[in-house]
Amino acid sequence: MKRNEMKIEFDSISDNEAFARVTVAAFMAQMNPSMEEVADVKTAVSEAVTNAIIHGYEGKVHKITITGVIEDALLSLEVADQGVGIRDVKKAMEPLYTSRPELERSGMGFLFMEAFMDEVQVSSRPGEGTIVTMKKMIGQHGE
Amino acid sequence: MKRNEMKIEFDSISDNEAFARVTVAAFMAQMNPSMEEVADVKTAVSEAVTNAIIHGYEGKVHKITITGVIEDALLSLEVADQGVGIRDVKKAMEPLYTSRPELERSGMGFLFMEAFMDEVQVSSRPGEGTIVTMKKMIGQHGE
Amino acid sequence: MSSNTKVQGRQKITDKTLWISVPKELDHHSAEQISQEADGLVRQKDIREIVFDFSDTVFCDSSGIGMLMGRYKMMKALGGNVRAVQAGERVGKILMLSGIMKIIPVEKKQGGMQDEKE
Amino acid sequence: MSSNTKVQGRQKITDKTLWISVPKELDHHSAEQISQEADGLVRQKDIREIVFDFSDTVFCDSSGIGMLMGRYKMMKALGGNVRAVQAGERVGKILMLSGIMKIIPVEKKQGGMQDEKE
Ligand SMILES: Nc1ncnc2c1ncn2[C@@H]1O[C@H](COP(=O)(O)OP(=O)(O)O)[C@@H](O)[C@H]1O
Ligand SMILES: Nc1ncnc2c1ncn2[C@@H]1O[C@H](COP(=O)(O)OP(=O)(O)O)[C@@H](O)[C@H]1O
Repeated sequence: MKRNEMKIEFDSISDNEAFARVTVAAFMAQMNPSMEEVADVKTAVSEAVTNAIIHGYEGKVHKITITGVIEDALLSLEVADQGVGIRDVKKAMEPLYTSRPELERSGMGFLFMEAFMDEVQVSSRPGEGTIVTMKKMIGQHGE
Repeated sequence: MKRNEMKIEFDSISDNEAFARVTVAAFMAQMNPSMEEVADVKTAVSEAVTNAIIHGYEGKVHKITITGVIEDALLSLEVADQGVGIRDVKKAMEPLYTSRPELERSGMGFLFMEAFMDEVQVSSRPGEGTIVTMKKMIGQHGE
Repeated sequence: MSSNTKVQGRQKITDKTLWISVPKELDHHSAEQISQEADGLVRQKDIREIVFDFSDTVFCDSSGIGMLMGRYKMMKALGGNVRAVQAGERVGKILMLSGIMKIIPVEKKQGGMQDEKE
Repeated sequence: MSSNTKVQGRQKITDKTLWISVPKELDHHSAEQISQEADGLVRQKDIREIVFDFSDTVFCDSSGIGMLMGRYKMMKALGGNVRAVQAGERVGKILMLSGIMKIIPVEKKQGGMQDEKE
Protein backbone atom coordinates (compact mmCIF):
# COMPACT_ATOMS: atom_id res chain seq x y z
CA MET A 1 0.00 0.00 0.00
CA LYS A 2 1.16 3.48 -0.82
CA ARG A 3 1.10 5.58 2.33
CA ASN A 4 2.32 9.07 3.11
CA GLU A 5 1.68 11.48 5.93
CA MET A 6 2.28 15.14 6.62
CA LYS A 7 1.36 17.72 9.18
CA ILE A 8 1.59 21.49 8.94
CA GLU A 9 1.16 24.05 11.65
CA PHE A 10 0.83 27.77 10.95
CA ASP A 11 -0.41 31.06 12.36
CA SER A 12 -4.09 31.95 11.96
CA ILE A 13 -3.50 34.94 9.67
CA SER A 14 -5.25 35.34 6.35
CA ASP A 15 -1.93 35.34 4.42
CA ASN A 16 -1.71 31.66 5.32
CA GLU A 17 -4.98 30.68 3.61
CA ALA A 18 -3.16 30.51 0.27
CA PHE A 19 -0.19 28.79 1.93
CA ALA A 20 -2.44 26.04 3.30
CA ARG A 21 -4.08 25.48 -0.09
CA VAL A 22 -0.79 25.24 -1.97
CA THR A 23 0.73 22.92 0.64
CA VAL A 24 -2.16 20.47 0.47
CA ALA A 25 -2.11 20.63 -3.34
CA ALA A 26 1.63 19.85 -3.30
CA PHE A 27 1.07 16.94 -0.93
CA MET A 28 -1.65 15.36 -3.09
CA ALA A 29 0.36 15.84 -6.32
CA GLN A 30 1.81 12.34 -5.93
CA MET A 31 -1.73 10.90 -6.19
CA ASN A 32 -1.92 11.94 -9.84
CA PRO A 33 -5.04 14.07 -9.33
CA SER A 34 -7.04 15.81 -12.06
CA MET A 35 -6.99 19.63 -12.14
CA GLU A 36 -10.57 19.59 -10.90
CA GLU A 37 -9.77 17.34 -7.94
CA VAL A 38 -6.96 19.68 -6.91
CA ALA A 39 -9.29 22.69 -7.19
CA ASP A 40 -11.99 20.88 -5.18
CA VAL A 41 -9.59 20.00 -2.35
CA LYS A 42 -8.10 23.52 -2.34
CA THR A 43 -11.58 24.99 -1.97
CA ALA A 44 -12.48 22.67 0.92
CA VAL A 45 -9.17 23.42 2.70
CA SER A 46 -9.67 27.13 2.17
CA GLU A 47 -13.12 26.95 3.80
CA ALA A 48 -11.93 25.03 6.84
CA VAL A 49 -8.85 27.22 7.37
CA THR A 50 -10.85 30.44 6.92
CA ASN A 51 -13.35 29.19 9.51
CA ALA A 52 -10.57 28.47 12.00
CA ILE A 53 -9.21 32.01 11.49
CA ILE A 54 -12.52 33.88 11.62
CA HIS A 55 -14.74 31.76 13.85
CA GLY A 56 -12.35 29.54 15.81
CA TYR A 57 -9.86 32.22 16.83
CA GLU A 58 -12.06 35.26 16.10
CA GLY A 59 -9.18 37.03 14.39
CA LYS A 60 -6.60 36.43 17.13
CA VAL A 61 -3.30 34.80 16.14
CA HIS A 62 -2.94 31.19 17.28
CA LYS A 63 -1.97 27.90 15.63
CA ILE A 64 -3.89 25.96 13.01
CA THR A 65 -2.80 22.44 12.09
CA ILE A 66 -3.53 20.41 9.00
CA THR A 67 -2.81 16.70 8.94
CA GLY A 68 -2.80 14.90 5.61
CA VAL A 69 -2.73 11.16 5.03
CA ILE A 70 -2.53 9.37 1.71
CA GLU A 71 -3.56 5.70 1.71
CA ASP A 72 -3.49 4.51 -1.88
CA ALA A 73 -6.19 6.60 -3.62
CA LEU A 74 -7.72 7.97 -0.42
CA LEU A 75 -6.79 11.45 0.77
CA SER A 76 -7.73 12.28 4.37
CA LEU A 77 -7.32 15.78 5.76
CA GLU A 78 -7.83 17.12 9.26
CA VAL A 79 -8.00 20.86 9.90
CA ALA A 80 -7.80 21.66 13.61
CA ASP A 81 -7.93 24.74 15.80
CA GLN A 82 -7.96 25.19 19.58
CA GLY A 83 -10.43 28.04 19.37
CA VAL A 84 -13.91 28.75 20.73
CA GLY A 85 -15.46 25.58 19.33
CA ILE A 86 -19.00 25.00 18.08
CA ARG A 87 -21.91 24.46 20.45
CA ASP A 88 -24.38 23.06 17.90
CA VAL A 89 -22.53 21.36 15.06
CA LYS A 90 -25.72 20.25 13.33
CA LYS A 91 -27.00 23.82 13.13
CA ALA A 92 -23.56 25.15 12.09
CA MET A 93 -23.55 22.78 9.15
CA GLU A 94 -26.97 23.86 7.85
CA PRO A 95 -26.63 25.58 4.47
CA LEU A 96 -26.65 29.40 4.76
CA TYR A 97 -26.33 29.37 8.55
CA THR A 98 -23.69 31.79 9.77
CA SER A 99 -23.04 33.21 13.21
CA ARG A 100 -21.25 36.20 11.69
CA PRO A 101 -23.45 37.83 9.04
CA GLU A 102 -21.89 41.20 9.95
CA LEU A 103 -18.58 39.88 8.56
CA GLU A 104 -20.33 39.07 5.28
CA ARG A 105 -20.03 35.35 5.78
CA SER A 106 -22.27 33.54 3.36
CA GLY A 107 -22.90 30.45 5.50
CA MET A 108 -21.74 28.30 2.60
CA GLY A 109 -18.43 27.07 4.00
CA PHE A 110 -19.60 23.64 5.12
CA LEU A 111 -21.80 23.41 2.03
CA PHE A 112 -18.70 23.78 -0.17
CA MET A 113 -16.67 21.33 1.91
CA GLU A 114 -19.44 18.76 1.53
CA ALA A 115 -19.86 19.49 -2.18
CA PHE A 116 -16.17 19.05 -2.95
CA MET A 117 -15.13 16.23 -0.64
CA ASP A 118 -16.60 12.72 -0.38
CA GLU A 119 -16.95 12.91 3.39
CA VAL A 120 -16.90 15.71 5.98
CA GLN A 121 -17.00 15.22 9.75
CA VAL A 122 -16.88 17.91 12.40
CA SER A 123 -15.89 17.25 15.96
CA SER A 124 -15.96 20.23 18.29
CA ARG A 125 -16.24 21.15 21.95
CA PRO A 126 -17.04 24.69 23.11
CA GLY A 127 -13.93 26.28 24.58
CA GLU A 128 -11.62 23.53 23.31
CA GLY A 129 -11.61 23.82 19.55
CA THR A 130 -12.74 22.23 16.34
CA ILE A 131 -11.48 19.42 14.12
CA VAL A 132 -12.82 19.12 10.58
CA THR A 133 -12.04 15.75 8.97
CA MET A 134 -12.47 15.43 5.21
CA LYS A 135 -11.90 12.50 2.87
CA LYS A 136 -11.82 12.19 -0.89
CA MET A 137 -10.89 9.49 -3.39
CA ILE A 138 -8.36 10.92 -5.84
CA GLY A 139 -7.18 9.99 -9.31
CA GLN A 140 -9.93 7.47 -10.01
CA HIS A 141 -11.00 9.29 -13.19
CA GLY A 142 -11.16 7.17 -16.30
CA GLU A 143 -11.70 3.95 -14.39
CA MET B 1 7.02 44.00 12.26
CA LYS B 2 5.68 41.42 9.86
CA ARG B 3 5.98 37.97 11.38
CA ASN B 4 4.75 34.59 10.31
CA GLU B 5 5.61 31.05 11.34
CA MET B 6 4.97 27.57 10.05
CA LYS B 7 6.07 24.04 10.72
CA ILE B 8 5.72 20.97 8.55
CA GLU B 9 6.35 17.37 9.42
CA PHE B 10 6.49 14.60 6.83
CA ASP B 11 7.77 11.10 6.16
CA SER B 12 11.36 10.67 4.94
CA ILE B 13 10.44 9.33 1.51
CA SER B 14 11.82 10.81 -1.68
CA ASP B 15 8.31 11.73 -2.96
CA ASN B 16 8.30 14.38 -0.24
CA GLU B 17 11.39 16.22 -1.50
CA ALA B 18 9.23 18.07 -4.03
CA PHE B 19 6.49 18.56 -1.41
CA ALA B 20 8.98 20.22 0.95
CA ARG B 21 10.25 22.56 -1.76
CA VAL B 22 6.79 23.66 -2.88
CA THR B 23 5.63 24.18 0.71
CA VAL B 24 8.56 26.44 1.57
CA ALA B 25 8.10 28.33 -1.72
CA ALA B 26 4.41 28.86 -0.88
CA PHE B 27 5.30 30.08 2.60
CA MET B 28 7.83 32.65 1.34
CA ALA B 29 5.46 33.89 -1.42
CA GLN B 30 4.17 36.61 0.92
CA MET B 31 7.71 38.10 1.08
CA ASN B 32 7.48 39.14 -2.56
CA PRO B 33 10.56 37.16 -3.59
CA SER B 34 12.20 37.19 -7.03
CA MET B 35 12.03 34.00 -9.09
CA GLU B 36 15.72 33.47 -8.43
CA GLU B 37 15.31 33.80 -4.67
CA VAL B 38 12.56 31.18 -4.74
CA ALA B 39 14.76 28.84 -6.81
CA ASP B 40 17.71 29.40 -4.43
CA VAL B 41 15.66 28.56 -1.35
CA LYS B 42 14.06 25.54 -3.03
CA THR B 43 17.51 24.20 -3.88
CA ALA B 44 18.80 24.65 -0.32
CA VAL B 45 15.68 22.97 1.13
CA SER B 46 16.00 20.12 -1.34
CA GLU B 47 19.61 19.53 -0.24
CA ALA B 48 18.82 19.50 3.47
CA VAL B 49 15.75 17.26 3.07
CA THR B 50 17.58 14.84 0.79
CA ASN B 51 20.39 14.61 3.36
CA ALA B 52 17.91 13.81 6.12
CA ILE B 53 16.39 11.03 3.97
CA ILE B 54 19.65 9.49 2.73
CA HIS B 55 22.16 10.18 5.48
CA GLY B 56 20.06 10.93 8.57
CA TYR B 57 17.61 8.06 8.27
CA GLU B 58 19.64 5.94 5.83
CA GLY B 59 16.53 5.24 3.76
CA LYS B 60 14.29 4.22 6.66
CA VAL B 61 10.96 6.02 7.04
CA HIS B 62 10.81 8.46 9.94
CA LYS B 63 9.78 12.09 10.40
CA ILE B 64 11.46 15.18 9.02
CA THR B 65 10.37 18.61 10.23
CA ILE B 66 10.84 22.01 8.62
CA THR B 67 10.23 25.17 10.61
CA GLY B 68 9.91 28.45 8.76
CA VAL B 69 9.90 31.94 10.27
CA ILE B 70 9.41 35.21 8.46
CA GLU B 71 10.53 38.35 10.29
CA ASP B 72 10.13 41.26 7.90
CA ALA B 73 12.55 40.50 5.04
CA LEU B 74 14.37 37.68 6.85
CA LEU B 75 13.47 34.07 6.10
CA SER B 76 14.77 31.47 8.59
CA LEU B 77 14.41 27.77 7.95
CA GLU B 78 15.24 24.80 10.13
CA VAL B 79 15.36 21.29 8.66
CA ALA B 80 15.55 18.64 11.39
CA ASP B 81 15.81 14.88 11.57
CA GLN B 82 16.24 12.48 14.52
CA GLY B 83 18.59 10.27 12.57
CA VAL B 84 22.16 9.05 12.96
CA GLY B 85 23.65 12.53 13.32
CA ILE B 86 27.05 13.79 12.17
CA ARG B 87 30.22 13.08 14.15
CA ASP B 88 32.45 15.71 12.49
CA VAL B 89 30.33 18.60 11.20
CA LYS B 90 33.35 20.57 9.98
CA LYS B 91 34.50 17.70 7.78
CA ALA B 92 30.94 16.99 6.57
CA MET B 93 30.67 20.57 5.35
CA GLU B 94 33.88 20.44 3.32
CA PRO B 95 33.15 20.76 -0.40
CA LEU B 96 33.09 17.37 -2.17
CA TYR B 97 33.17 15.39 1.06
CA THR B 98 30.62 12.61 1.09
CA SER B 99 30.31 9.56 3.30
CA ARG B 100 28.25 7.76 0.64
CA PRO B 101 30.12 7.85 -2.69
CA GLU B 102 28.57 4.48 -3.56
CA LEU B 103 25.17 6.21 -3.66
CA GLU B 104 26.57 8.71 -6.19
CA ARG B 105 26.43 11.57 -3.74
CA SER B 106 28.46 14.48 -5.07
CA GLY B 107 29.41 15.97 -1.71
CA MET B 108 28.01 19.29 -2.88
CA GLY B 109 24.90 19.50 -0.69
CA PHE B 110 26.29 21.84 1.95
CA LEU B 111 28.14 23.77 -0.79
CA PHE B 112 24.83 24.50 -2.51
CA MET B 113 23.10 25.40 0.77
CA GLU B 114 25.88 27.87 1.52
CA ALA B 115 25.89 29.25 -2.03
CA PHE B 116 22.16 29.91 -2.07
CA MET B 117 21.46 31.03 1.50
CA ASP B 118 23.06 33.90 3.42
CA GLU B 119 23.81 31.75 6.45
CA VAL B 120 23.94 28.01 7.14
CA GLN B 121 24.45 26.43 10.56
CA VAL B 122 24.53 22.74 11.37
CA SER B 123 23.96 21.38 14.83
CA SER B 124 24.20 17.62 15.21
CA ARG B 125 24.83 14.91 17.76
CA PRO B 126 25.65 11.34 16.77
CA GLY B 127 22.68 9.10 17.53
CA GLU B 128 20.34 12.03 18.16
CA GLY B 129 19.91 13.77 14.84
CA THR B 130 20.73 16.87 12.85
CA ILE B 131 19.31 20.38 12.60
CA VAL B 132 20.28 22.55 9.64
CA THR B 133 19.43 26.23 10.15
CA MET B 134 19.47 28.52 7.12
CA LYS B 135 18.73 32.22 6.77
CA LYS B 136 18.25 34.48 3.78
CA MET B 137 17.15 38.07 3.21
CA ILE B 138 14.32 38.08 0.66
CA GLY B 139 12.81 40.68 -1.64
CA GLN B 140 15.54 43.27 -1.21
CA HIS B 141 16.20 43.45 -4.96
CA GLY B 142 16.05 46.88 -6.48
CA GLU B 143 16.90 48.59 -3.18
CA MET C 1 -10.88 63.75 -11.32
CA SER C 2 -13.04 63.17 -14.38
CA SER C 3 -15.55 60.36 -14.44
CA ASN C 4 -13.32 58.36 -16.76
CA THR C 5 -10.28 57.68 -14.62
CA LYS C 6 -8.29 54.60 -13.83
CA VAL C 7 -8.23 54.54 -10.05
CA GLN C 8 -5.81 51.68 -9.38
CA GLY C 9 -4.35 48.73 -11.18
CA ARG C 10 -7.33 46.61 -10.25
CA GLN C 11 -10.14 49.11 -10.66
CA LYS C 12 -11.41 51.70 -13.04
CA ILE C 13 -14.47 53.88 -13.22
CA THR C 14 -16.18 54.44 -16.58
CA ASP C 15 -19.15 56.81 -16.38
CA LYS C 16 -20.97 55.55 -13.31
CA THR C 17 -19.71 52.01 -13.50
CA LEU C 18 -16.97 50.70 -11.20
CA TRP C 19 -15.01 47.89 -12.86
CA ILE C 20 -13.14 45.62 -10.48
CA SER C 21 -10.60 43.17 -11.81
CA VAL C 22 -10.85 40.25 -9.38
CA PRO C 23 -7.41 38.78 -8.51
CA LYS C 24 -6.17 35.30 -9.37
CA GLU C 25 -7.39 33.85 -6.09
CA LEU C 26 -10.55 35.16 -4.47
CA ASP C 27 -10.54 34.03 -0.85
CA HIS C 28 -11.19 35.61 2.57
CA HIS C 29 -7.85 37.43 2.36
CA SER C 30 -8.41 39.08 -1.02
CA ALA C 31 -12.20 39.42 -0.64
CA GLU C 32 -11.75 41.69 2.38
CA GLN C 33 -9.37 43.94 0.44
CA ILE C 34 -11.70 44.18 -2.54
CA SER C 35 -14.71 44.96 -0.36
CA GLN C 36 -12.87 47.76 1.41
CA GLU C 37 -11.64 49.32 -1.80
CA ALA C 38 -15.02 49.05 -3.52
CA ASP C 39 -16.93 50.47 -0.55
CA GLY C 40 -14.53 53.41 -0.30
CA LEU C 41 -15.05 54.28 -3.97
CA VAL C 42 -18.84 53.90 -3.78
CA ARG C 43 -18.88 56.30 -0.80
CA GLN C 44 -16.72 58.88 -2.61
CA LYS C 45 -18.12 58.78 -6.13
CA ASP C 46 -21.43 58.54 -7.91
CA ILE C 47 -21.43 54.88 -8.83
CA ARG C 48 -24.54 53.10 -10.12
CA GLU C 49 -23.09 49.75 -11.05
CA ILE C 50 -20.23 47.47 -9.97
CA VAL C 51 -18.90 45.01 -12.52
CA PHE C 52 -16.65 42.24 -11.23
CA ASP C 53 -14.31 40.99 -13.96
CA PHE C 54 -13.21 37.40 -13.29
CA SER C 55 -10.85 37.14 -16.32
CA ASP C 56 -7.81 36.41 -14.15
CA THR C 57 -9.53 34.38 -11.45
CA VAL C 58 -8.76 30.67 -11.13
CA PHE C 59 -9.75 30.18 -7.47
CA CYS C 60 -12.86 31.28 -5.57
CA ASP C 61 -14.36 30.07 -2.30
CA SER C 62 -17.39 31.01 -0.20
CA SER C 63 -15.69 34.21 1.04
CA GLY C 64 -15.93 35.39 -2.57
CA ILE C 65 -19.66 34.68 -2.51
CA GLY C 66 -19.97 36.69 0.71
CA MET C 67 -18.11 39.56 -0.92
CA LEU C 68 -20.42 39.55 -3.96
CA MET C 69 -23.55 39.31 -1.77
CA GLY C 70 -22.34 42.22 0.37
CA ARG C 71 -21.73 44.48 -2.66
CA TYR C 72 -25.09 43.42 -4.08
CA LYS C 73 -26.94 44.44 -0.90
CA MET C 74 -25.12 47.76 -0.75
CA MET C 75 -25.83 48.62 -4.38
CA LYS C 76 -29.47 47.55 -4.11
CA ALA C 77 -29.85 49.92 -1.13
CA LEU C 78 -28.44 52.72 -3.31
CA GLY C 79 -30.69 51.83 -6.26
CA GLY C 80 -27.77 50.45 -8.28
CA ASN C 81 -26.74 46.99 -9.32
CA VAL C 82 -23.93 44.43 -9.55
CA ARG C 83 -22.77 42.12 -12.36
CA ALA C 84 -20.08 39.50 -12.82
CA VAL C 85 -18.36 38.98 -16.17
CA GLN C 86 -15.69 36.78 -17.74
CA ALA C 87 -16.27 33.92 -15.34
CA GLY C 88 -14.09 30.94 -16.23
CA GLU C 89 -15.01 27.32 -15.67
CA ARG C 90 -14.02 27.06 -12.00
CA VAL C 91 -15.56 30.41 -11.00
CA GLY C 92 -18.70 29.48 -12.93
CA LYS C 93 -18.95 26.22 -11.00
CA ILE C 94 -18.64 27.99 -7.64
CA LEU C 95 -21.11 30.76 -8.54
CA MET C 96 -23.55 28.16 -9.81
CA LEU C 97 -23.26 26.02 -6.69
CA SER C 98 -23.82 29.05 -4.45
CA GLY C 99 -27.07 29.99 -6.15
CA ILE C 100 -25.90 33.61 -6.47
CA MET C 101 -26.69 33.54 -10.19
CA LYS C 102 -30.34 33.87 -9.22
CA ILE C 103 -29.76 37.43 -7.99
CA ILE C 104 -26.59 38.62 -9.77
CA PRO C 105 -26.23 38.32 -13.56
CA VAL C 106 -23.12 36.32 -14.46
CA GLU C 107 -21.60 36.36 -17.94
CA LYS C 108 -19.08 33.77 -19.03
CA LYS C 109 -16.18 34.61 -21.35
CA GLN C 110 -17.43 37.75 -23.07
CA GLY C 111 -17.20 41.50 -22.37
CA GLY C 112 -15.30 42.57 -19.24
CA MET C 113 -12.33 44.76 -18.45
CA GLN C 114 -9.99 42.89 -20.76
CA ASP C 115 -11.97 44.16 -23.76
CA GLU C 116 -12.59 47.60 -22.28
CA LYS C 117 -8.90 48.41 -21.91
CA GLU C 118 -7.35 50.53 -24.64
CA MET D 1 14.92 -3.78 -32.17
CA SER D 2 16.64 -1.54 -34.71
CA SER D 3 19.18 1.03 -33.59
CA ASN D 4 16.69 3.84 -34.21
CA THR D 5 14.00 3.17 -31.67
CA LYS D 6 12.14 5.29 -29.16
CA VAL D 7 12.49 3.32 -25.97
CA GLN D 8 10.25 5.33 -23.64
CA GLY D 9 8.68 8.74 -23.47
CA ARG D 10 11.80 10.14 -21.88
CA GLN D 11 14.51 8.35 -23.84
CA LYS D 12 15.42 7.44 -27.35
CA ILE D 13 18.38 5.78 -29.00
CA THR D 14 19.70 7.13 -32.33
CA ASP D 15 22.58 5.09 -33.70
CA LYS D 16 24.79 4.61 -30.68
CA THR D 17 23.61 7.68 -28.79
CA LEU D 18 21.17 7.49 -25.87
CA TRP D 19 19.13 10.69 -25.56
CA ILE D 20 17.58 11.28 -22.16
CA SER D 21 14.98 13.98 -21.70
CA VAL D 22 15.57 15.18 -18.14
CA PRO D 23 12.28 15.84 -16.26
CA LYS D 24 11.07 19.21 -15.00
CA GLU D 25 12.67 18.74 -11.60
CA LEU D 26 15.94 16.87 -11.27
CA ASP D 27 16.33 15.90 -7.63
CA HIS D 28 17.30 12.78 -5.64
CA HIS D 29 13.91 11.24 -6.44
CA SER D 30 14.07 11.65 -10.22
CA ALA D 31 17.86 11.28 -10.48
CA GLU D 32 17.68 7.74 -9.10
CA GLN D 33 15.04 6.79 -11.67
CA ILE D 34 17.03 8.23 -14.56
CA SER D 35 20.24 6.51 -13.45
CA GLN D 36 18.53 3.14 -13.25
CA GLU D 37 16.91 3.49 -16.66
CA ALA D 38 20.11 4.74 -18.32
CA ASP D 39 22.28 2.03 -16.78
CA GLY D 40 19.83 -0.65 -17.88
CA LEU D 41 19.95 0.54 -21.47
CA VAL D 42 23.74 0.89 -21.52
CA ARG D 43 24.02 -2.70 -20.29
CA GLN D 44 21.62 -4.02 -22.94
CA LYS D 45 22.64 -2.04 -26.01
CA ASP D 46 25.74 -0.77 -27.76
CA ILE D 47 25.75 2.83 -26.58
CA ARG D 48 28.77 5.13 -27.07
CA GLU D 49 27.30 8.41 -25.89
CA ILE D 50 24.64 9.67 -23.46
CA VAL D 51 23.11 13.08 -24.17
CA PHE D 52 21.08 14.66 -21.37
CA ASP D 53 18.51 17.09 -22.75
CA PHE D 54 17.58 19.73 -20.17
CA SER D 55 14.93 21.48 -22.32
CA ASP D 56 12.14 20.87 -19.80
CA THR D 57 14.20 21.20 -16.62
CA VAL D 58 13.59 24.14 -14.31
CA PHE D 59 14.96 22.64 -11.08
CA CYS D 60 18.22 20.82 -10.38
CA ASP D 61 20.08 20.16 -7.15
CA SER D 62 23.30 18.34 -6.19
CA SER D 63 21.66 14.93 -6.67
CA GLY D 64 21.48 15.83 -10.37
CA ILE D 65 25.21 16.52 -10.34
CA GLY D 66 25.83 13.13 -8.73
CA MET D 67 23.71 11.48 -11.44
CA LEU D 68 25.70 13.19 -14.22
CA MET D 69 29.04 12.32 -12.59
CA GLY D 70 27.98 8.70 -12.20
CA ARG D 71 26.99 8.38 -15.88
CA TYR D 72 30.22 10.13 -16.88
CA LYS D 73 32.34 7.64 -14.94
CA MET D 74 30.45 4.68 -16.38
CA MET D 75 30.76 5.89 -19.98
CA LYS D 76 34.45 6.77 -19.57
CA ALA D 77 35.08 3.22 -18.37
CA LEU D 78 33.36 1.94 -21.52
CA GLY D 79 35.29 4.33 -23.76
CA GLY D 80 32.22 6.49 -24.43
CA ASN D 81 31.18 9.96 -23.35
CA VAL D 82 28.43 12.16 -21.90
CA ARG D 83 27.04 15.55 -22.91
CA ALA D 84 24.40 17.93 -21.61
CA VAL D 85 22.36 20.10 -23.97
CA GLN D 86 19.58 22.71 -23.84
CA ALA D 87 20.50 23.88 -20.35
CA GLY D 88 18.33 26.82 -19.31
CA GLU D 89 19.41 29.61 -17.00
CA ARG D 90 18.81 27.84 -13.69
CA VAL D 91 20.34 24.52 -14.77
CA GLY D 92 23.30 26.44 -16.25
CA LYS D 93 23.86 28.17 -12.92
CA ILE D 94 23.85 24.88 -11.01
CA LEU D 95 26.12 23.09 -13.49
CA MET D 96 28.50 26.05 -13.44
CA LEU D 97 28.61 26.20 -9.64
CA SER D 98 29.30 22.46 -9.43
CA GLY D 99 32.33 22.66 -11.70
CA ILE D 100 31.03 19.74 -13.76
CA MET D 101 31.42 21.78 -16.95
CA LYS D 102 35.14 21.12 -16.71
CA ILE D 103 34.60 17.45 -17.50
CA ILE D 104 31.24 17.27 -19.29
CA PRO D 105 30.48 19.53 -22.28
CA VAL D 106 27.35 21.60 -21.64
CA GLU D 107 25.45 23.38 -24.41
CA LYS D 108 22.92 26.07 -23.69
CA LYS D 109 19.76 26.49 -25.76
CA GLN D 110 20.75 24.82 -29.01
CA GLY D 111 20.52 21.27 -30.34
CA GLY D 112 18.94 18.67 -28.10
CA MET D 113 16.06 16.24 -28.32
CA GLN D 114 13.48 18.93 -29.08
CA ASP D 115 15.13 19.57 -32.47
CA GLU D 116 15.90 15.93 -33.12
CA LYS D 117 12.25 14.85 -32.87
CA GLU D 118 10.40 14.37 -36.12
N1 LIG E 1 -13.49 26.36 13.30
C1 LIG E 1 -14.64 26.87 13.79
N2 LIG E 1 -14.70 27.32 15.07
C2 LIG E 1 -15.84 27.84 15.58
N3 LIG E 1 -17.00 27.93 14.88
C3 LIG E 1 -17.01 27.50 13.61
C4 LIG E 1 -15.85 26.95 13.01
N4 LIG E 1 -16.17 26.59 11.73
C5 LIG E 1 -17.46 26.91 11.57
N5 LIG E 1 -17.99 27.45 12.68
C6 LIG E 1 -19.40 27.90 12.89
O1 LIG E 1 -20.20 27.33 11.85
C7 LIG E 1 -20.87 28.34 11.14
C8 LIG E 1 -21.08 27.95 9.70
O2 LIG E 1 -19.85 27.83 9.02
P1 LIG E 1 -19.78 27.96 7.46
O3 LIG E 1 -20.78 27.04 6.83
O4 LIG E 1 -18.37 27.78 7.03
O5 LIG E 1 -20.26 29.44 7.14
P2 LIG E 1 -19.55 30.86 7.40
O6 LIG E 1 -18.08 30.67 7.60
O7 LIG E 1 -19.84 31.61 6.15
O8 LIG E 1 -20.20 31.44 8.60
C9 LIG E 1 -20.01 29.58 11.33
O9 LIG E 1 -20.74 30.78 11.12
C10 LIG E 1 -19.54 29.39 12.77
O10 LIG E 1 -20.53 29.81 13.69
N1 LIG F 1 21.04 15.03 8.03
C1 LIG F 1 22.23 14.37 8.04
N2 LIG F 1 22.40 13.32 8.88
C2 LIG F 1 23.57 12.65 8.91
N3 LIG F 1 24.62 12.97 8.13
C3 LIG F 1 24.53 14.01 7.29
C4 LIG F 1 23.33 14.75 7.20
N4 LIG F 1 23.51 15.74 6.29
C5 LIG F 1 24.77 15.61 5.85
N5 LIG F 1 25.39 14.56 6.44
C6 LIG F 1 26.79 14.12 6.22
O1 LIG F 1 27.48 15.17 5.56
C7 LIG F 1 28.05 14.71 4.35
C8 LIG F 1 28.13 15.81 3.33
O2 LIG F 1 26.83 16.23 2.97
P1 LIG F 1 26.60 16.95 1.57
O3 LIG F 1 27.54 18.10 1.44
O4 LIG F 1 25.15 17.29 1.47
O5 LIG F 1 26.99 15.88 0.49
P2 LIG F 1 26.27 14.52 0.02
O6 LIG F 1 24.84 14.53 0.44
O7 LIG F 1 26.40 14.55 -1.46
O8 LIG F 1 27.03 13.42 0.66
C9 LIG F 1 27.19 13.53 3.96
O9 LIG F 1 27.87 12.65 3.09
C10 LIG F 1 26.88 12.91 5.32
O10 LIG F 1 27.95 12.12 5.77
